[in-house]
Amino acid sequence: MSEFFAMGGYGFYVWSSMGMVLFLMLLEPIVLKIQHRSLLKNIQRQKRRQASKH
Amino acid sequence: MFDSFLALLKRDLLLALRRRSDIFTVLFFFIIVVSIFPLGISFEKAVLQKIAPGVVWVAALLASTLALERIFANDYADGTLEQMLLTPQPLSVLVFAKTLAHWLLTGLPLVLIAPLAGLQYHLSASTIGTLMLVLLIGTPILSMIGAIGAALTLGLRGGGILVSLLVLPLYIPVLVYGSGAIEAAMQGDVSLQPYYLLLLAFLLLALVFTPLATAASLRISVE
Amino acid sequence: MAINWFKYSSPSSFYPLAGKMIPVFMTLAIVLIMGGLYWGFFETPDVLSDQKQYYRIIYVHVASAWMAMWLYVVMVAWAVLGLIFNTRMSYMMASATAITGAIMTALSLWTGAFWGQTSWGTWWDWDPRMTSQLILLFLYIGYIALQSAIEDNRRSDRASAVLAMVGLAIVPVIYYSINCPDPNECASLHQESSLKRVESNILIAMLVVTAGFWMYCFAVILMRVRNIILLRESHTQWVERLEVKK
Amino acid sequence: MTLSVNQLQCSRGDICLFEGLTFELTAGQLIWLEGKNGSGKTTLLRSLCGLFLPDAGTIKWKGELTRSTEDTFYKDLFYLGHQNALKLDLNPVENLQVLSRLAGESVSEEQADEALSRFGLSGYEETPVRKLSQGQQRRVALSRLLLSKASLLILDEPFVALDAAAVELLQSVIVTQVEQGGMAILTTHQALPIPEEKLIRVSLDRYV
Repeated sequence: MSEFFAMGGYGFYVWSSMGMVLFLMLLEPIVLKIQHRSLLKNIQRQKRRQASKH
Repeated sequence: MFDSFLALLKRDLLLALRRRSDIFTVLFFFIIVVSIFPLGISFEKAVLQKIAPGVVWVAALLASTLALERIFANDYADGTLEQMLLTPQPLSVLVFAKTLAHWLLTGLPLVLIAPLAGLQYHLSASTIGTLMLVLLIGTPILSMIGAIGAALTLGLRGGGILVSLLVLPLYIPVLVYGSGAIEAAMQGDVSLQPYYLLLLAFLLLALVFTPLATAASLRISVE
Repeated sequence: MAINWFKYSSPSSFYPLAGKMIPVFMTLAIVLIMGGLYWGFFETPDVLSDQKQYYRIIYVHVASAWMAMWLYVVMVAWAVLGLIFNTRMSYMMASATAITGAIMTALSLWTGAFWGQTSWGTWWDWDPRMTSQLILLFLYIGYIALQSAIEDNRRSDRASAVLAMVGLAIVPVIYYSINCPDPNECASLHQESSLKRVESNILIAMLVVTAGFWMYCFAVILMRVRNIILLRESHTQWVERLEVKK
Repeated sequence: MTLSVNQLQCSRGDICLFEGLTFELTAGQLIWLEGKNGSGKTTLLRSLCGLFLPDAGTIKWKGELTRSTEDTFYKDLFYLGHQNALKLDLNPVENLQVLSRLAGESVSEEQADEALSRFGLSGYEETPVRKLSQGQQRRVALSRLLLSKASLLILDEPFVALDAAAVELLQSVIVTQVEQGGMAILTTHQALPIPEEKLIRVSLDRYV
């Protein structure tokens, strides 16, 4: 298994490229999910505030 | 249609004469940028000749983006731009008049002052001639493409920096072939004809398409 | 049956549809990328002509580079649709695409730098393809900067649509000027693309990974467009009826 | 010669200002546009001029869509918004000549002097507009009205920052325009001395 990670001595280069790809392709959906949830929460809070106003 | 084109052109030139300092700010900016490079790099003749084409063109690019905001900003602020949109003449003709006036006030002076930069960088007389001719063809393209950016960022705070962010990538072909032409001229044995043909092709394309894009951008921004 | 495209052009009907499509695209993306990488790492020879093990970077490098270019064209397509039909949905799709396109360009530059270090020994040499990716990144940044500088959605949509179209019109000229800076002895414009001389297994892996990237981009863009819809339509009734769970 | 507006809908940002707005204006009539602040009066006037793209609805001038026949529509249109559309570095005569040249008409210096003097600006023809007061600048902008051959006037709050004499004069100009078969649409809080049958009141408050 370890020679797999060594990647013929170029492990650092291969895994930092793959790593960045993995990192960004996980980060983007997570950030969007968080944004989505906070937007919905704002809308609910706005709805409650309007409901209480009437 | 032609007389309103002339009227607008004359009006802009008249306005510029009444506020003469505006013309010189761009000119001095160009000269200063060209002059500080040797201080940063080196004074040797060989080095200066090597970097001259790139430096002069980058300075022309920066000077042009610096002055772009001025094309429509004043008219937008005092409401004359709206009246220009409401004229029977096609808007692209009036936009071309304004861009031409802007080029006469910022692009052309660069061409006239280029020999000064040429001497600073020990360029030969023929190279300076090529430099002026290439700048003469290139700077109108910068003004025309830049006018699109100016129209898009009309009335935005921090619009000046934003314009250069938008248009500098679009200037790259002019930069590549503009400085390439001067390098070729310095080598002497290389024919300059392909460079001139390419730059003139860009000029014609810009003449045909940019006024339409600028007019559309103005209608969007003035809304 | 004539698909009524305009039925989905209204945000309220597109929002739930996008919600259902995101998990589908995301799982497809994961399956394709994992499958492609597995194939690329284990079913291929250790050495590709002179390049040793590190050639495996090209799977993600080529995939992200293609996505970067394709997403710009997709973005301009949405922008043009928006200008023609004046449908808000198209503009939202365009601005949702921009950020993913910028990320893909950054990825292709990052992986390209590592690829360059292994095969040419420098992190960055002004190779025409890498330079065009860099300029593509500047175009994306210009688009995003203009979008965020204008508060009024109407104007920012249409202004950035015009900018994207002007950008697309000038991109081929930029590409030409970088590939052939000296027109006297202009290098053959179409350097033989790396596809032809590549061994079939590697080619399969690369295409599968690219397909995976396509699915990933769809999923992420749809997620972002749902956020934009919520942001812009927060005052409408149908948004208020949404429960928090979905 | 009619201006017909049909089911017009405009929105600013994502908020709908008005929808389903329909009215018609024929020769010799004046529309008094009312509505509280922010109800979209200026937006309506600007969309009539073609400066603002409405979401839906059609605007027709002499039976033609204004969007497609801009060159003929703009020959007959005179629009004055909140801004005076004057260059501060030019003097009033130069301003008037440039603006009329842009509108496709040419105005001699005498005509410009005469229009300026009717608006009480004789003696200021050569001073740069920058040196004039706010009220005087407004009167220079309004003096364009006398020089324009437009049959449709669209004025946004024309009486703002005017003294009694100027208001008086502007009212008479508008009245003569309407009587000579022209048309006008304006927003104002001033009473207008227009006979009832020539006056159409359009209020934006009930269109939301």
